[in-house]
Amino acid sequence: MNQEQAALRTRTLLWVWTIFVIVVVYLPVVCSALASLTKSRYFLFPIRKWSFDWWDKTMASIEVSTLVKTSLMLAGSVTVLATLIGFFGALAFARYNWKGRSLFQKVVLLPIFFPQPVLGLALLLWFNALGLPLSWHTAVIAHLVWIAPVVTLVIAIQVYGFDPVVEEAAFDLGASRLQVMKEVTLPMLWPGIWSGMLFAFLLSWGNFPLSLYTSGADSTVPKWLFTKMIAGYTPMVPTLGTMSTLGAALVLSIGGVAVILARRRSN
Amino acid sequence: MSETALMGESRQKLLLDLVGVRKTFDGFNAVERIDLSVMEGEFFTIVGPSGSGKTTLLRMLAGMDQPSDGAIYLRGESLNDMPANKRPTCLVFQSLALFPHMTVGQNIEFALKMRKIAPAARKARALELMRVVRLPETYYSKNVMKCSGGEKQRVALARAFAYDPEILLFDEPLSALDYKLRKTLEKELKDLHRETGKTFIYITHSLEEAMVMSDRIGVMRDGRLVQVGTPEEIYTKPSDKFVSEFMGEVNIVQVRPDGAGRYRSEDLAGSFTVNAPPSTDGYVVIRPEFLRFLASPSDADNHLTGRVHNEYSLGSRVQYQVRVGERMFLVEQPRRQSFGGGDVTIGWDAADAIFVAE
Amino acid sequence: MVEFSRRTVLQMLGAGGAMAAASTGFARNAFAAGRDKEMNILCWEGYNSAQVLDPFRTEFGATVKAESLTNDPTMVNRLRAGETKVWDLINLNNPWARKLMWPEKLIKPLDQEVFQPYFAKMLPEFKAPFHWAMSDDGKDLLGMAQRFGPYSFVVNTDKVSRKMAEDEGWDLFNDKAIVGRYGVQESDDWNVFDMFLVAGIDPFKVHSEAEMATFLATAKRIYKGAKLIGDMASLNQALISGEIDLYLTGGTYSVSPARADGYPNLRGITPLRGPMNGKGGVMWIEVTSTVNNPNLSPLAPKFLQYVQRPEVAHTVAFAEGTFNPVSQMGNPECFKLFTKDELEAIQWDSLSEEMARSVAYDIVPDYEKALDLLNAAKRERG
Amino acid sequence: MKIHALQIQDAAISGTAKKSRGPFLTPGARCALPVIVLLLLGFAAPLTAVIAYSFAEPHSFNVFSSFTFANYAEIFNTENTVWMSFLWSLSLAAVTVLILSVIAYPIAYGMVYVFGRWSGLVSILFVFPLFISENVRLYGWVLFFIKNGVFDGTLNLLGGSDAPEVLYSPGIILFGMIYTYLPYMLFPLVLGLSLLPRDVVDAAKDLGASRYQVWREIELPLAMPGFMIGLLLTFVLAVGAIAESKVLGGQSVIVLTHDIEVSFTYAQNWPLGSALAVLITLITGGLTLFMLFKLDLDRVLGRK
Repeated sequence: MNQEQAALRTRTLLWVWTIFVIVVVYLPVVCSALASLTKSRYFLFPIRKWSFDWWDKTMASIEVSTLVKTSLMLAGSVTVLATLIGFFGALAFARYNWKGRSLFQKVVLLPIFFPQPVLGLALLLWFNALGLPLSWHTAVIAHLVWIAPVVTLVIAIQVYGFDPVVEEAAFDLGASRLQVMKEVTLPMLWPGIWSGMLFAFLLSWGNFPLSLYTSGADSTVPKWLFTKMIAGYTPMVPTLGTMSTLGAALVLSIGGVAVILARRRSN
Repeated sequence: MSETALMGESRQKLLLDLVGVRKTFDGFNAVERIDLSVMEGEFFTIVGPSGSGKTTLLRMLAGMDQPSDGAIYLRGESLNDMPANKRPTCLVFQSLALFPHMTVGQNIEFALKMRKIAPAARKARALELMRVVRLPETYYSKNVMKCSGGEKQRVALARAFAYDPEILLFDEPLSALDYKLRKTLEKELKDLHRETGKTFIYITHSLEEAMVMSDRIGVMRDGRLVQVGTPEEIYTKPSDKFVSEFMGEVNIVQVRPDGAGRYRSEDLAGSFTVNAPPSTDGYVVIRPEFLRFLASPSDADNHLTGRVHNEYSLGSRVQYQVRVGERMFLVEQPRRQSFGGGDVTIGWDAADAIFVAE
Repeated sequence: MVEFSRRTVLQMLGAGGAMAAASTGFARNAFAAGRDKEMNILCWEGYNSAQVLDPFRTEFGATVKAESLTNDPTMVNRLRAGETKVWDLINLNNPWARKLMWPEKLIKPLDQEVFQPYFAKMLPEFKAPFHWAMSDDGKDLLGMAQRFGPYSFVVNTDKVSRKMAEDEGWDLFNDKAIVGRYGVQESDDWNVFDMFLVAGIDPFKVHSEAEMATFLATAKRIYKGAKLIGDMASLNQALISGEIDLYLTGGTYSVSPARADGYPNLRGITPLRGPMNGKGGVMWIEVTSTVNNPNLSPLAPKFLQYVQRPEVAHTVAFAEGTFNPVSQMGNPECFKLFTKDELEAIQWDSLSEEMARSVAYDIVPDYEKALDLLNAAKRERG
Repeated sequence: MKIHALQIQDAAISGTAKKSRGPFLTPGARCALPVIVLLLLGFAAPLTAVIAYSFAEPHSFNVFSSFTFANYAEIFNTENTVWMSFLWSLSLAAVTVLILSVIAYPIAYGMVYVFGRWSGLVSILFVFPLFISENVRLYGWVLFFIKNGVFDGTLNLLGGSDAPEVLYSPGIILFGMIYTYLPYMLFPLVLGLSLLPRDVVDAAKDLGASRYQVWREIELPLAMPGFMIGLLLTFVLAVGAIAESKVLGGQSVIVLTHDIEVSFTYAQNWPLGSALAVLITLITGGLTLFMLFKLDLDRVLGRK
């Protein structure tokens, strides 16, 4: 039974380590939530006076609702566009064998492997050279540059598991190219597309370095958090941060359920 | 049951002894209380359909899975606590599990490298083994993933031999190959077994494969060993309906004693005689080659009347489907015969039929 | 997962199209149309707060966007880089308007008939001739003044007494005893002043090489001995937590929120004396100007009038992040809105004497070189 | 051979469906077009703009209208200490990558081999922080580690002892980077390890390899493509890190991105900042291209 014990020990160690790291990962998120529940502006622990004041204030603020609206519009637009672009990108990445494919695969990945503050600055300079006024519209483009490749990759992984022969069979059975896409290709790739959308939305929602340089006067939630954090800090910062985290968690769980359902249906 | 099989070969030395070996996965018994002994130098094959637990049994022998219960002894010493990398066993995987990032030579030398044997000695041994498994020397530095199916098979074999195990374990290594190559390799394996004198434990779902190569065969079903014996014994004396069915296409008739030493079937007219039957319900099993067309009903101990439904050429023989009432019987003949549209009589002798219990 | 109106989708598709069409000037027109319900402010923290903007939004039915940056050079540079098309109002320390943005045509003058009268109601220091709100030739009114304050350094008076701090002034930072006990605000234009001041040199003049060398040596020493370089919020948090006892570059603007939160022991200090014609403190006066936007929002001047209202001025003074005196406190109607605690938070008791001990924020003639040295000094921390 | 067959099949589909259009672009190229246009306009062009700016007169906005090497001369000037920032950024990134691989490897191993049906949940727990703004999480650490913060406060409550001082040091910057980039190392590693057939590991063990030998000879080389992606991704992102130094580290060391930022802000010198950005791009871009061209992406992502 020695071996069994050794295996058990390894399993236990792996679990302990993983759970430890997960706890560490969420520790600051919890600290942030604590800071939103204190009455005073500066944080001392243990908290002397607990209060929901900052939550009330944050909820009531037009400022914050504007931020949330801007962030939602930004993330929503990025989701739609990135999924559209990424879907076709994924087909080019994994489905078709074409002359430039190998090069394409590498080029698509480049923006992911690129320091985001530098990318944000580069886009700022470029928009500036074009004389394009900065707003959340320009931030959409900036986010797309980074997120569309991520979505391409996410969907591509699904496309790899997809046998193109099925398309051929549908074609052979008299479906038009559009029908093949609608009846065969799309339904089979749904789980990947959903995951891609989820990633697009959440990554855009949480992005800071790209928004910082490219959204101009339109502040997003992360950008506002940053500016308030360095000057004008109030516990509204951790409050909105915690709200944003909870919102992302909600989207993730709803989206996650959708992905699971889509996967179940496609099986 | 293995006790009886052992008697005739008592001169051979006992190598491996399994006592009450059981394996449970999440409450499901993959292998149930197996007792089995394997002799030194034996080619022992475990046959069974997929899901019968044979791979699990093999992995326990290799040390990759631990028995939930029971013990495995090698020459009387328990192997239970010995990890795979210390056991004198070596498994040839169904997937072959070749190391894709290594050359043929590196694959073969792997075990030697693990023992920190000097490169020159390793290479010499690898080349020697490549000769044994009939791989050209030029393959030494070839990328293993660029080899054909049969070549990969030989690399996997050589790699296992290099470990110099006492027992070689094979997990359906030939199942992915085409028929002709499989046949060739079956014979080569048998030759290698004789040349090396090592103990082979081989699992397969193909009885044909088992028959060709094995000294003894164990048949597994639902985690149990249902019969252990020589190919001849398994073939001629299957212990139950499952074993007989597993042996290939056979005619099976469910029967019950009629009290007068003969047996009667519900859905067939007439009664049958069987040699040495117990007085219980059971099945009469008749191989297609033992069934024949009769000129008159008295030409055989038992007979039935039906119509020829279909005929197939098997190359060396011809197989006929004969419909008797609602049932279909298979008859094999060395030569083609032509029948009119009318009734035919088929029959068999009592000595050619086997009676098995449920 | 997100509700989309058709318009939103069209807008965002427009963004893609706009990019391609940008060079043809299409975008400029597209974005220029109909700005009477929107306004963008580039400002220091305060004007971007919900308390100030939300009532304005409600009253004027306007979409107001505000971005706060914590230093003047960046904001000026954003306009220089071409963002005059984006912003309607810019809020900076006064010399930038007069000395840089006006000559570079980045801002527009205000209608003097409308805005002059407001100055009459301000605190005495802000009454005519208010040269810091005017162009150098005295002809154009470049912006409106509101917030101001002394800005030198902040101490925890439980650890370093106010008297000692004011008395020793910048020399405090030459004392080895405080190594590892102080922070430096990440506010490099102000830090340039402060390093000069610690070195005993007047920052607002052209410097000799020897003075620059002293400056560098001082900067290196100050940075090396600093516990942290950080933003206002981090420094206040560190001060309250006890990580540090004092920090460089700070004053009412930075410390008032902490004072208001129940830490009156933290205090902005203005040295009694120093190398600037005997004065030791630096103070700032913000001026908010209308940007030379080709399509300036008509709301911009309205906002400038809006913040002059006594109750709004009070809100500006006590916007959520930083609390400051405002020039409108000269108007009794405005002043009466300030509670005792609020006056305490902005150190009203010593405000006028501190202002009297300070010179105004100005542009350092050899700022670029000094900044390079400052950054070099910072790098040697690690 | 397989590729050939697929091409024929594609040609067949497009040929019949779009006969009138002619073979202007293959279906693959057509699908790639939106991404390519996006990357040309949103990635290649901005990079060109940065390069152009890096050759503009210092402190000016005369992009495309002036050309000078002054910015690069400034950076390579022997008196300029910006090399220290390069050194800090690169070495912090290198150490981050090393430590991360040690932290993430066991987790990735567990997710692939041990956690079974729980590994889905585990991966969601590790993905999720990516969607929370980095600033918020890092500030959370300040609240944890600061004097009278969560850690110190808890220790005081429990036993009266003070927590060690860790904030505002290079060590905490490293910690912050490790913290932030963990998922970027973890998931490529999971991808890499799942490329590795279970049988092959068993075979190696069976052939007498010890646990360490299995790891060195089999696991590591076979998981290498994923490992490489993880190393590259975390390194490149860590080189561009700035928030860790600012929020947690009290700028106890100055990282390269900070210098770039100062050029764009306090220094009002976009051309110099651009030149620094070009140099950082050369380093990370060169590394990325080199690695990407060594990898067989079809194998890594498609698990073929």
